[in-house]
Amino acid sequence: MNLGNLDSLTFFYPELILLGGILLVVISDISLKGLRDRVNPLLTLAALLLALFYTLQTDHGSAMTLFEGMLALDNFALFFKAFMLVAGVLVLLGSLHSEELAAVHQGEFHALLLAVTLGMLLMANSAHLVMLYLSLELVSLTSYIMVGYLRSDRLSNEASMKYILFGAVSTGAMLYGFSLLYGMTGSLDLFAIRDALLAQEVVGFNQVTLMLVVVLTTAGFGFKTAAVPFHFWCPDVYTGAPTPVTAFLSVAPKAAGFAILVRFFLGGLSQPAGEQWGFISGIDWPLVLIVVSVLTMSLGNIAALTQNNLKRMLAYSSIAHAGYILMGAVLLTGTGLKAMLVYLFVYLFMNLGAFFVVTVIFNSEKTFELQDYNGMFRRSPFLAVAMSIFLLSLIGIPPFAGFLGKLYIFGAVIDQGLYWFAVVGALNAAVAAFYYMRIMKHMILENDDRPPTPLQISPLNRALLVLLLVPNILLIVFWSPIDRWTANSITLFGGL
Amino acid sequence: MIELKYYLLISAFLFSLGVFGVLTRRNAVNVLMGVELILNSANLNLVAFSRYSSSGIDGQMFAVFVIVVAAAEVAVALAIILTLYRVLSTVNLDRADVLKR
Amino acid sequence: MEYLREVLTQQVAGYDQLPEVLQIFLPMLLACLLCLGLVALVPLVAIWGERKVSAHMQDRLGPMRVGGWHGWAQTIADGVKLLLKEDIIPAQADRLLFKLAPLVVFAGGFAAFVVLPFGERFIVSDLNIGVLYIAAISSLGVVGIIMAGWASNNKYALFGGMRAAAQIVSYEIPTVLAILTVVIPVGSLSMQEIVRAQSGSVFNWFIFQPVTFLAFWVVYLGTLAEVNRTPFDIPEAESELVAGYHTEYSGMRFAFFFLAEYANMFLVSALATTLFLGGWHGPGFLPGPVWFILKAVALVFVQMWLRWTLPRLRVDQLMHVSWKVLLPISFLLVLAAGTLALMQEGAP
Amino acid sequence: MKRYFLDIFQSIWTVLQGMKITGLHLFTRSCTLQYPSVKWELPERSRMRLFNKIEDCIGCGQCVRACPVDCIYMTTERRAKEDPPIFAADGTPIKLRVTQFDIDMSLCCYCNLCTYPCPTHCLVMTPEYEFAVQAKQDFLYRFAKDEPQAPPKPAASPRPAGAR
Amino acid sequence: MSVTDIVFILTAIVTVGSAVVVVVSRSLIYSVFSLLFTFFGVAVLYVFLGADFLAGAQVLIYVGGILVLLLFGVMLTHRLYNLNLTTERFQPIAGTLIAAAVFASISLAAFKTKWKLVGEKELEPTTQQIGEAFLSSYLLPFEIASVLLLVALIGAAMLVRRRTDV
Repeated sequence: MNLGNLDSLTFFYPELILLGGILLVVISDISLKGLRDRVNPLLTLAALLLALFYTLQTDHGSAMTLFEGMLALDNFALFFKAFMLVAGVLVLLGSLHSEELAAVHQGEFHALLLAVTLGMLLMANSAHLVMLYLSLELVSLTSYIMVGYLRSDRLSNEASMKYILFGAVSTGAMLYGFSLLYGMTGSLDLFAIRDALLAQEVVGFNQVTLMLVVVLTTAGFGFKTAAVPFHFWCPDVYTGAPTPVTAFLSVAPKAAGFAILVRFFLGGLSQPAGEQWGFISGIDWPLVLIVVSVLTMSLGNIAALTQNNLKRMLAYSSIAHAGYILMGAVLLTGTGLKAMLVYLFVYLFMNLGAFFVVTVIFNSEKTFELQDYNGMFRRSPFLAVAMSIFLLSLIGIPPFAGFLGKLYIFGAVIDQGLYWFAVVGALNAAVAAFYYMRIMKHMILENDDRPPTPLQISPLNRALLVLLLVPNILLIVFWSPIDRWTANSITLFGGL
Repeated sequence: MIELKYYLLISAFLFSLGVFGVLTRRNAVNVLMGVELILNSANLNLVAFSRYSSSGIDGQMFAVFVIVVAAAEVAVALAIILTLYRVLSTVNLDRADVLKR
Repeated sequence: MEYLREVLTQQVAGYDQLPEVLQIFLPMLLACLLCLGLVALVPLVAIWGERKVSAHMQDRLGPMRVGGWHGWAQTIADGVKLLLKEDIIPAQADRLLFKLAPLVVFAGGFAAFVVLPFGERFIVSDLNIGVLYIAAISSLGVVGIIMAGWASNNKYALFGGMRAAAQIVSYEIPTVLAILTVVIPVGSLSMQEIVRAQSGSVFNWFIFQPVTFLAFWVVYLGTLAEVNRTPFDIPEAESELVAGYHTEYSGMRFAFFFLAEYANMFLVSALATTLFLGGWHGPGFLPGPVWFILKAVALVFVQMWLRWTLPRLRVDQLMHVSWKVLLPISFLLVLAAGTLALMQEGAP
Repeated sequence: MKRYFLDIFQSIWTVLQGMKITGLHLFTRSCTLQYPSVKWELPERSRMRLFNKIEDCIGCGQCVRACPVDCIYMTTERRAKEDPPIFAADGTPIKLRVTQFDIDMSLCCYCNLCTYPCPTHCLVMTPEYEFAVQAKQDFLYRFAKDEPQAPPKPAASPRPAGAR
Repeated sequence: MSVTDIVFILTAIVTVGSAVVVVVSRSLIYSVFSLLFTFFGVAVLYVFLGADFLAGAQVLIYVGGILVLLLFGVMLTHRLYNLNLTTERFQPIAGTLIAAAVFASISLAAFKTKWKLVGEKELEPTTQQIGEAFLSSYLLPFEIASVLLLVALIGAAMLVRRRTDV
């Protein structure tokens, strides 16, 4: 079903609400001088929650395209939209009591947060190359600004500059890939592109060109997902950015990158063949993707081993997690896709949690160095335990939610008979366990001579950490709704 | 009538020159110029294909959006570069290396 | 150009026997030459006019001697003098850019003349993006000005160049937006189409319609700033910056800047005439081109008038006018023009 | 907000007022004189070129002393007793022969101080203002007519040697 | 060879040549100013392709906006004591090799690929079509582009603001 511009508005409430939120925040930032520091976060939160409410309300039933084929509204998109909004709410709450951001005025921060969320919602929906490019740029541009938000801070500026230069080049390359694709098919609509490719049966040199297209476009998507070899920016940017922003970048745009990757490659360049998709060009793409995935997770994990800066370590660990998530995409099956979604969902809570503990500790300690975490258990048992739970979850130790993600991913891989691939993944998880455990060792076992002064944690941050702990602990018990939701969400428009 | 491939050739040349500029230049503003070359080459491709390969004007529409985004991107990039210059007194990428350690 | 081609075919014997390349190129060449002549001629007259107007506003007479009646040949004499003067390039200047800059500035002014509709058939090329073309090509001048300021290796020149760039870029936005208020009801960017839309009675001119009346003033102020005229002449404020971006220029290169400046003055007035004052329309006793030039000259006269009325604005005042006054007004005007267009068409 | 619109209105209004003033000046008669063809009639007592009526000069040298820029050069010699007595126009006897009375007009500052002390009123400033010359030397006006009996001092060049 | 071909070749030479200067010249200022000719060359190529509106937009935005911004960027990030705004180069040989490889692969693709070709199209003004597309099928991207510009505006203004309190 293709809807025109006016009819589409009915299904466009979340985005409209966010848009209204942006404008309201900007206006209140200018006009309400005294109240704005209280009003803006509330406005932002209200917009995000309202959008989340409407997203969950949206009819899951029939997939359709909105705005003359610009957006595809399907369950896959809805999953990601909800995901982004939840991430937005959590990051907003986490940023409220952050000493890093408290130093600068936050009016723009809330507007930017809403804008980046809007961009990600659109990324998950896009079914047209123009929309794909625009929404990707909206997210990227906003992220550049958010990374450089501490404008008197050298690290933040440096990170932001690296981010924007790298981002501009990779999206430029992606754009070039799009243009070649347009030349091959004469259309910008993803489904029309697929139909055109199917109709002309890519053979001969066109196959090589299609490969070129895939390489170039992967530069853009790889940049968003921080997959090897497009990960260079990641450690620097994650270290330099304000920690709440880092937490956000490590989860939401990454997920949006995966959404767009799946949408582009599965929706535009492959055809469903039973349970499995087949790539149109007939090249053995899974092998290439497997190599990328293995490289990504290994490189991330190995580089993380030697880090002493916690933010940087978590940055490398998030590269590694991108590798695990990519494992799901490699398979080109519904099971793999579902595993991907489950992993992402779990990753949201555990990664955000870890980053928020880092934020909270930075608030009073002003440090990200691992040595300074010594004796944390004696100073704040709550933080140490929470951090341990998040880390164990990131490793994938059974009682915690991370295990669920690993279970689905490895299960899907083994299901396809790629045993060696699963073994590599497991080895990687073991390596990862080493450096996660190292953090825990510093926090709990190592003590320094200083007398243990209790850490101050604001009630809001404490509540937020508890909020994040709950899914990490309980998901393993109540996993069936997640299973149902994700199973429902792998229906792509024009796909399965 | 000029054939499509000549436009593509020019565009390919611009693209590789952009890549060359991005790879070899150490000045942030200069890298941005390389990015502009890349975007221009992609735009040239889009417009050329819009004339030869498509019945509509989709390519031109895309190119318009690319121009808009390029303008926004350059504005933000220069803002970031200026802020960095204020802190660092240089825009040489080699000297922006605190993060490397 | 089509008209020229027709004239050539009809009047010149044996024209159609020429090789085809020539047949295409000869009218082009002629049209360009005509344009060039115009670009050279207009400033000659305008500079003379400016000197006379300035003089009379200060109860003086201005040049009276050269050429007889009211010293009409003064500018020509000055031009000859400039041509004969020594061409000085500062030792520390960037020679290539220093030589290129006047040409870039001049080319910007010259290229825009191509789309000016002097009469029903007197137009070199009726581009269907005429207005956009003028807006685009006039931005070439900015680059030339910065180039001149930079290449001179002189801080006054550089300041002048930077100020000019900031000013022109800022004022271009409200101007282009205000121009849209004309483009919306006409539905075309072609200069001739816009003039044709104002045919009929005088009251069809856009200046006599409420929204476009306001837009006219925005466009007039904006273009005044774009050509660096008082009160917006901080790029060449002689009391602070010597002469701004052309401080180091002399002889012919200076003449190029001067020509371009006056050509631009005429150009923006002609643009305003086309958009708001009915172009070449006018009572029948005078031919179209005469009306067009008369109207444009009247606007040029007002520019000179303003020069002797107003003091120079400060930089911050300048930016205030552009961003906080003209820009909101032009946004509102575009909105109003769109609404009007919708109302006239009925429901969307 | 009200201020904003008031400012806009005021700026327009004041510009119009200013334009009215300058516009009216466009039509007032110009006060320019077309100089070489129309000349400015200076008043009688204008201080322009110096003139010395040498016949009346008694060579007292007061003008030389009064001149603040030392642009008057005068040499005199006593007339012989046997020479016939001569008198200036106002009857003052002339006892000295003025052998040199040079005024360097290029140095003159038109202060008029030299004319006041002149006892016979022979040194006056005339309203004559068109005395441009091609060479600097031509600004040295020589008024003396009498030949010196003894060889004169070397002619005062525009600026005597040793002068500041 | 017709006249059009000659003009096309000249345009191509100017475009590519100035682009070479952009990336090779040691002087930043020369890079920026030769970028002017690249942008113009591309605009002329658009005219060849019958995209008149786009050519205008290209000149208006790239020359009038982006180029001026870049110029300001160059001048505001250096202490302008003299004309030497040079820039260091970094691994020129590796860069050349990579760029050559990119060029080879893309141009090979350009020549060998069977692009989708539709028949000869009339050269006709596209302004109206573009305008209509903006308000019909491309309405959403149009609006999103405006959001993007708003965000860029807020962000850029926020970043370069000097004071930290407001």
